Amino acid sequence: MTVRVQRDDFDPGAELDALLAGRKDIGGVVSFVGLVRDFSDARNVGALTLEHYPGMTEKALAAIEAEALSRFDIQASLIVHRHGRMEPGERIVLVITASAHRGEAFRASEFLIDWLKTRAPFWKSEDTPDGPQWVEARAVDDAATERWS
Amino acid sequence: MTVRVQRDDFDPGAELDALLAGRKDIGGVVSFVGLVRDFSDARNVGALTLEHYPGMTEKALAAIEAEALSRFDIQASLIVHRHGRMEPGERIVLVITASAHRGEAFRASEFLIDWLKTRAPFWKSEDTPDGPQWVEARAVDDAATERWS
Amino acid sequence: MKLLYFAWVRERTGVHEETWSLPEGVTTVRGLIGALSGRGPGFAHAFADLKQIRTAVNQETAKLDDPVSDADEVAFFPPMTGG
Amino acid sequence: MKLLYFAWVRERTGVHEETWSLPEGVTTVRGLIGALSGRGPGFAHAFADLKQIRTAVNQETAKLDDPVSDADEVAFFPPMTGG
Repeated sequence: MTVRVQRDDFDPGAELDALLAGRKDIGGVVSFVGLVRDFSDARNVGALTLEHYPGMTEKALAAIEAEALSRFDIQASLIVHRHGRMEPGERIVLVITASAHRGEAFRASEFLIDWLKTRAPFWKSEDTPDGPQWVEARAVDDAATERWS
Repeated sequence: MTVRVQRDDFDPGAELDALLAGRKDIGGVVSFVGLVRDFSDARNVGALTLEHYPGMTEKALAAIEAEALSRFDIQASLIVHRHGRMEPGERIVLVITASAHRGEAFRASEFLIDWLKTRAPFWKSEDTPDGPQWVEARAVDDAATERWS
Repeated sequence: MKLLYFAWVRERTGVHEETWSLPEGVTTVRGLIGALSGRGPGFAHAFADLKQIRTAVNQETAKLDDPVSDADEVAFFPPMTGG
Repeated sequence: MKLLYFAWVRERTGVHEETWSLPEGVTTVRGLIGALSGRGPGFAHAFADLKQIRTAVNQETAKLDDPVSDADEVAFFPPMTGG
């Protein structure tokens, strides 16, 4: 039940170990890592810059996590989201959900990442051959969020 | 696109790093880790012993992975399944699926773990206060596999 | 009040963060956006399409008809694209 | 043929792996199970409830009416409980 917003990279394996240390009640853990791709909407892109709203970001992530805890039977969770500039192949976001039952961990993980995409105050700018471009909100992401409401 | 069956523990973070090394085409990676719990069907249990069918196990896992590749748009995957004796809190199984699109990675991951539960030749025996007991196949796992067919 | 602008709203207004006095008679997010739009072409451009504008009042997502006061922190930004 | 038994099927038969000659006239998994059940009380107990028995022929999942030959590797085990 932790959220972090940071400029630095994170280590998914170390985060997983820390979350599970000493736990014997967890049957399944789902980890999602989002990464910078070198293409987007069929065009080549370079680095990504993530702007965010310090203060509100942490509140929004904590609210999203609390919502997941109320909807799903999960025993532990972690959200880490980076901001700043990231090259293709770099990690952007980590979501870990742990439950006695794997289905709940899967549901909670997908719920969290769907919500993060449309409800956390982050904005992506991509370096393209035509210069930096703000990433537009995608209808598919809105639809992914809507299916949980 | 790798499967491994082994007695030794595995390191989820190191496996994830190895799978993604040099890749810039992956947008989302879903990792599932299954662990030994200290309870099962509401009774306390101790260590778990996993028996398997050497030879067939590797074939079954490779077949399951090939099926996932044919059904889902995933660019990389890994299955590691342990056998032998494991204490509560120890890792049993790792499934990693990587895709340009997160939804496909989630679907493929859940498909693989659902199939593993009922289609890979492993049998669990739990240490209970009444001695070792073979774990019975669970209707909920059969149902989880059936929904993909 | 404290006003914040992010992403292309920030680029168009040319302002990231400022202190501003809520004009008399303005009581809602919608009214505030109207007042800001009159501050010049950059602001007018930023707020031209309300469908593309999201707002937070005191760091909580707000709607166009939600109330604002001179003690609030109000932020304007495009639809979020995190994760 | 090579026969393998796993989990409680192994415990009940008392055998993990053995070489056995397919009796004349037996051509299917079902027939093979019938022949094995006659080998003694352990085997009879192991195969008493066919609903709880799964079979693999040459390391591929097989059905009761699938064919078997004396050159096959056939394995018997309970429903799988991996993952």
